[in-house]
Amino acid sequence: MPEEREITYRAAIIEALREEMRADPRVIVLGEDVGAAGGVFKQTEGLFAEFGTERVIDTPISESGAFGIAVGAAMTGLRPVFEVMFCDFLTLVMDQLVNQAAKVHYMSNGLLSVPLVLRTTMGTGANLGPQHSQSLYAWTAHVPGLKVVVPSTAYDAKGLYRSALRDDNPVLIFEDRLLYNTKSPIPEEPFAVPFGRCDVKRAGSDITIVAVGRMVHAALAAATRLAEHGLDTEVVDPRSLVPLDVEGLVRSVRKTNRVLVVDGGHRQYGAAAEIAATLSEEAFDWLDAPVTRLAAEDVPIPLSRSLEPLVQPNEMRIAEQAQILMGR
Amino acid sequence: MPEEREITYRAAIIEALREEMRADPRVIVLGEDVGAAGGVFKQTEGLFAEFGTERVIDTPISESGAFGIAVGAAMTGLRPVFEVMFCDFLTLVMDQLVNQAAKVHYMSNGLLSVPLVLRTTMGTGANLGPQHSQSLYAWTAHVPGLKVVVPSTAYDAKGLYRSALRDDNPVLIFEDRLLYNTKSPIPEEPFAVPFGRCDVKRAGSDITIVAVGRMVHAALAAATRLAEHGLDTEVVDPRSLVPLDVEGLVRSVRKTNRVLVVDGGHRQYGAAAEIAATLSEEAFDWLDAPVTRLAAEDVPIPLSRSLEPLVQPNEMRIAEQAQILMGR
Amino acid sequence: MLQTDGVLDGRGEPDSEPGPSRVLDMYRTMVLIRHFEEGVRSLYAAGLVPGLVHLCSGQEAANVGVIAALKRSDFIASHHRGHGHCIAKGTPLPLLMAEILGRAAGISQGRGGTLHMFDPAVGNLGTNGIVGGGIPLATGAALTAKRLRTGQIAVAFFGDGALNQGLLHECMNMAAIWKLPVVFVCENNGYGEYTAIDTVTAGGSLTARGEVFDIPSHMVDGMDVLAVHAAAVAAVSRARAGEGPSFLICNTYRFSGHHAADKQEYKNKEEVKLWAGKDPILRLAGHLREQGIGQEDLDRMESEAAADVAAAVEFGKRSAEPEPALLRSRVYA
Amino acid sequence: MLQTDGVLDGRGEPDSEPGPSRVLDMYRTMVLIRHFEEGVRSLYAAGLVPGLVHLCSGQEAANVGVIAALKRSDFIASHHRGHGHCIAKGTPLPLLMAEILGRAAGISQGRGGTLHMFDPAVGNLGTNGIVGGGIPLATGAALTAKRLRTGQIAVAFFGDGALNQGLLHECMNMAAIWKLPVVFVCENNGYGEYTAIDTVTAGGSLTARGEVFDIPSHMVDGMDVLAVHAAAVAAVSRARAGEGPSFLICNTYRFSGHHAADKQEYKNKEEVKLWAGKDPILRLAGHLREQGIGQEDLDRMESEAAADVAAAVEFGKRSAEPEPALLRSRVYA
Ligand SMILES: Cc1ncc(C[n+]2csc(CCOP(=O)(O)OP(=O)(O)O)c2C)c(N)n1
Ligand SMILES: Cc1ncc(C[n+]2csc(CCOP(=O)(O)OP(=O)(O)O)c2C)c(N)n1
Ligand SMILES: [Mg+2]
Ligand SMILES: [Mg+2]
Repeated sequence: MPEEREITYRAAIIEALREEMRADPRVIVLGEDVGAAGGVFKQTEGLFAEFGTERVIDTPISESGAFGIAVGAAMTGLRPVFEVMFCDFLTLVMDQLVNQAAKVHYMSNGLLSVPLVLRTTMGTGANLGPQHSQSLYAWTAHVPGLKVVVPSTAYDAKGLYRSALRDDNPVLIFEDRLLYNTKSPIPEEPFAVPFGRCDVKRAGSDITIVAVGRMVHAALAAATRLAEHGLDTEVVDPRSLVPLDVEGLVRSVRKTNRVLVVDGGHRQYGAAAEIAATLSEEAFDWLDAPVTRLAAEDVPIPLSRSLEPLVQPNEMRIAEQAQILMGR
Repeated sequence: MPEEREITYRAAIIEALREEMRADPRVIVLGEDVGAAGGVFKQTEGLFAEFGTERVIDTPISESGAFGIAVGAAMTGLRPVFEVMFCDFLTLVMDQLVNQAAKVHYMSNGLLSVPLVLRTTMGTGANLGPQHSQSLYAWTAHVPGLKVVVPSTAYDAKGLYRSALRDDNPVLIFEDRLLYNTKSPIPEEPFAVPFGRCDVKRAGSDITIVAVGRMVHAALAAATRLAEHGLDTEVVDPRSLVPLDVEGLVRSVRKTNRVLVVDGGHRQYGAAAEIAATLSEEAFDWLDAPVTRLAAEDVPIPLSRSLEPLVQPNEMRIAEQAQILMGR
Repeated sequence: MLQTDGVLDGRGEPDSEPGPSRVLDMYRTMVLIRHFEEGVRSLYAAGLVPGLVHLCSGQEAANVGVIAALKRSDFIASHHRGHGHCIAKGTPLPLLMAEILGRAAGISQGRGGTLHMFDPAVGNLGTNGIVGGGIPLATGAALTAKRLRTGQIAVAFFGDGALNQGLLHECMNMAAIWKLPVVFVCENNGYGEYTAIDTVTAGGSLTARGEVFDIPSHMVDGMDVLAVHAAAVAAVSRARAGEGPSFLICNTYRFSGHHAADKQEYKNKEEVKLWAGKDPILRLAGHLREQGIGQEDLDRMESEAAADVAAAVEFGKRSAEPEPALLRSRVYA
Repeated sequence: MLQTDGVLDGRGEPDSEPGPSRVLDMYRTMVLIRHFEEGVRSLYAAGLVPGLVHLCSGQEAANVGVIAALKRSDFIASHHRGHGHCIAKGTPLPLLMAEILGRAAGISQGRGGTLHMFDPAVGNLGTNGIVGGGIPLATGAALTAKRLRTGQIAVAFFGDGALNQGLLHECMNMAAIWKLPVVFVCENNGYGEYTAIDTVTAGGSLTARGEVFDIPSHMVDGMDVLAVHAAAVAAVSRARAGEGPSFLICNTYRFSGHHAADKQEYKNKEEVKLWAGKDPILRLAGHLREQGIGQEDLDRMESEAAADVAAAVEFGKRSAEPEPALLRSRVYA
């Protein structure tokens, strides 16, 4: 096997953006400090130097208006990539996102479309407190007309970005900040990861863990731990929540007959509920135990170093929960 | 039995507001055209005449700011009732709702609280089109710190309002516009309906339909229809989504062993998913068939008279679905 | 719809003194809009219009004076009281009427109705159900035009109610710093629903709301289509020249209620009478007569408009309801 | 924290010429804030501060000049660079320092940290992680004060970055139409994160952003605490008298970076030097010496501040991490 280069999740995304910006002059990037500063998490670094102020645009702190402008630009011929620094601030763009972007194609009977990528960051782990640590993808996944993508690896991020940048719909990409420095082998050649295809990150036969975003890594670590106890865990990553690869998930459940859904968003009325409800319904006859959810605690996310790690699922709690589930 | 007066859902709410405004000078009402105009659905009629501009405040069309002001007022001693004319416009108050109101009590370690009612309207049925017909309670139910209430009858509305007005947390009340003219018998004396207690709207033994808001009435109609086919349907109304009366719902399922969840919000990542996932997990051993969801179609809601009625569940589709479920 | 094509008017130059053909064209279009709204009103009264409908009668000068300064390829974003914009920009009447009736032959096949009529073929980014919602769309269209150097410009129409949406201020600020070719047009009819503008709107000067961003801002008599047009031509030519945004406030009046069923009891009778006397169509008719246009010409335009609207009404009424299959199509591109 | 209580200053009258005791009090408080921020900086460097922290060194005159015009019972809503406000308003240093360290003894028991420090006992509605987020909270507090006739007033602090949030415009408009007792205070330090204000902010006059709502608006030298204070006293007395809102822009500078780890490479060296020369503490010290205050008095205040901060640091470091049970408590009241 030829040696493959490894690059970070951050670099993979920048690479995908760069390739597409070179290929298509309609692609522009907008956001706060995405330009000369290269993004507050360095997630647009280098783009400004190559593409300049015309295509890498620093906006004022005016999320509603700036995102609305991106929607208007998308309706008229550009393909904007708009960055919302923290997904906690999606609150500020919901109207333009939900009442305009998501519905324009439908309302206009297909005369218009909104080819736009909204990228944003999420997750705990840096002690940023209640207004900077949420993982709010469930909201956007509730809105017909939007696509919702949650890449868990650098490889997926690169490929999903390519799909997103070539999609004619508004696509949301949720990036866990703790993943930016994680690496995976990535081919030199551009490639796409299609939406709506889950990925078996680890094959196994005893139990299925469906995990989203960074939770995939916690699940993989838990799987290793569980293997020591003789448990063969399958870890499946939906990669896109909308569209959701129900068939792919059911396939795994038919094999293992047990499912744990692990989600970094809040549990109540969250994304895990959709996955759990769907599998409970679609795989009813194959289930040996109830589909169980492990998600973020239903509390505002505290800053303190001792409290914050209790909020999202981790390796330990996943392994524990899987064992309980095996015992049923 | 003494004859009880019947009043409408709209009148019941106004009565609850009036009683509480008389009892507590801290209660104020804010919104667009809630004053002299009496609300665009006449849902605040009479309050302005009795309580005047000081307590019934017409705001500019500035939802974000006006709602944020209500939050600040709630933090400092008032008990605002803020109206968002259509829940489609919740998009505009999400930041103040989610990042401030929902979290202030927690973030301040209990030093502050936000005793506030956000009332809003929802639902299809009046051909108001994609931006005026949504039922977006699932979003708010995903946010720890908020309570979410969906009254289905005039009686419940009156009693739930009383609880909401005396609650020290931000409480969202979703009112289906088609319910405003529906009546129920209502005692003269004030009464409260507590949150977190579901209500069995019709007792039955063959199947449980959990229905939310106006869907309760469609479910009751479906139950009558099903009775003709010899099916004894139980209809349970959660009344509040947060807190959710899981125990009460499970009780019903233990009896019937089959559940259909009927929800007027979109299906994907919606409120029905939480209820279905919870019951699938908590009542696993009592289920003879998969918990099934019937919710609004995952499309923007079209205006046309022939299309709009296809979006939300109705009596027919509920009855059909229940029969399919009985056949499993 | 307008037949002359905006600032070019055959001479390739912006001109605030429109030639006689354009003035007549504006008159014709205003009359068409008025008749159209009356057509909608009677359909509404007959129970044929699904939902609510907001008529723009009285505001025709603001609609047409601005749009007559545009090319067909220029963008507009309209609002909930937007039939006039759609007509002036050039969407065929039957497609609009059928859409308002929620029928399959409508421009959006009945998905959207009055609040959601889009026509990219003539640069129309839609009427809109969200107060202020179209403002960033037009601003974004201006960004596209500037970025892709298409020479197009964009107009954001909105009511006085939208003046208090923070979104407007955000968009004005960005349009100013990025020098976007966009014109912000406020159709100030004195009310937002049942609330008079001055009870909810601070500050003695509404033009100040644009000037604060160093955006040239003008208030014009919105019942005088020539005044509106002159101001619009100046703003459009500024935008076209790459000099950035402008702000225009057209003072006008809503002859109908907030929506077609509104009885308008909150309005003062004197006020209603005063504004009825300023009818922009009568005013322009007077001007045209002074210019030597014969009454028979005006009457002919009137009856042509009536006939066009009658045909559109007929078309709409005859159009089928959309097929159920439409429900699930075009959710995604 | 300030020891004299705002406008009363013992005489029950607003006064823009503060007596000597209040000037000394302001000096002491500014020095305290500077030391506090240095304390935080060293804790951050030592890896003890969870998350990010935004220091307000350089902005003390704006913090203190305004808050010295308030009563303890008056409200403030602060922002992400808000330690100075919390200190001036009167929350004990140890509670703040422990909170910044995310410890159980913090004012919020470590739930919120630097961005979420509330203290209703002194009218503080919190620092805030959302740019502009505190503005409606203060405006709402002013509504409460007016409605319940408590005589309180409220101050909304925000940075220049928040000038472009539509929320500000909405709140200013409502404060103006409802004549709310609120003062909008912009601490203009020239940057929002790594972006200079003029690249994102249109219009030659920032005070115009208040004037547009007929709100009296003033720009003051935010490095001169006496100038800030005079303007604040006038604004507060206006609010207290029921005359409505005011807007104050304090031009100041962020001596530190956006957050404690920011290397500030985007800043021009000349500019940094220029502003360093305007240090508000040195400036007031000079004034005090001119007024005959001895250097030994100033030195004493300095060392007292250092000692207070050292004690707060010690307290914070010694405080335990919050118990896990805290996680699930107080989600609901
Ligand atoms: C964001 C939002 N808030 C409220 C409404 C309800 N609403 C529809 S039209 C309207 C009044 C708009 O007034 P104005 O902008 O002056 O336009 P006009 O109706 O006078 O033409 C309101 C409040 C809405 N559609 N969108
Ligand atoms: C709504 C929102 N958008 C973006 C951010 C990220 N952010 C935090 S501070 C900041 C800059 C704020 O600048 P300014 O208001 O001038 O305050 P300063 O930091 O200069 O004191 C930004 C963009 C945020 N916290 N909230
Ligand atoms: Mg109006
Ligand atoms: Mg700043």
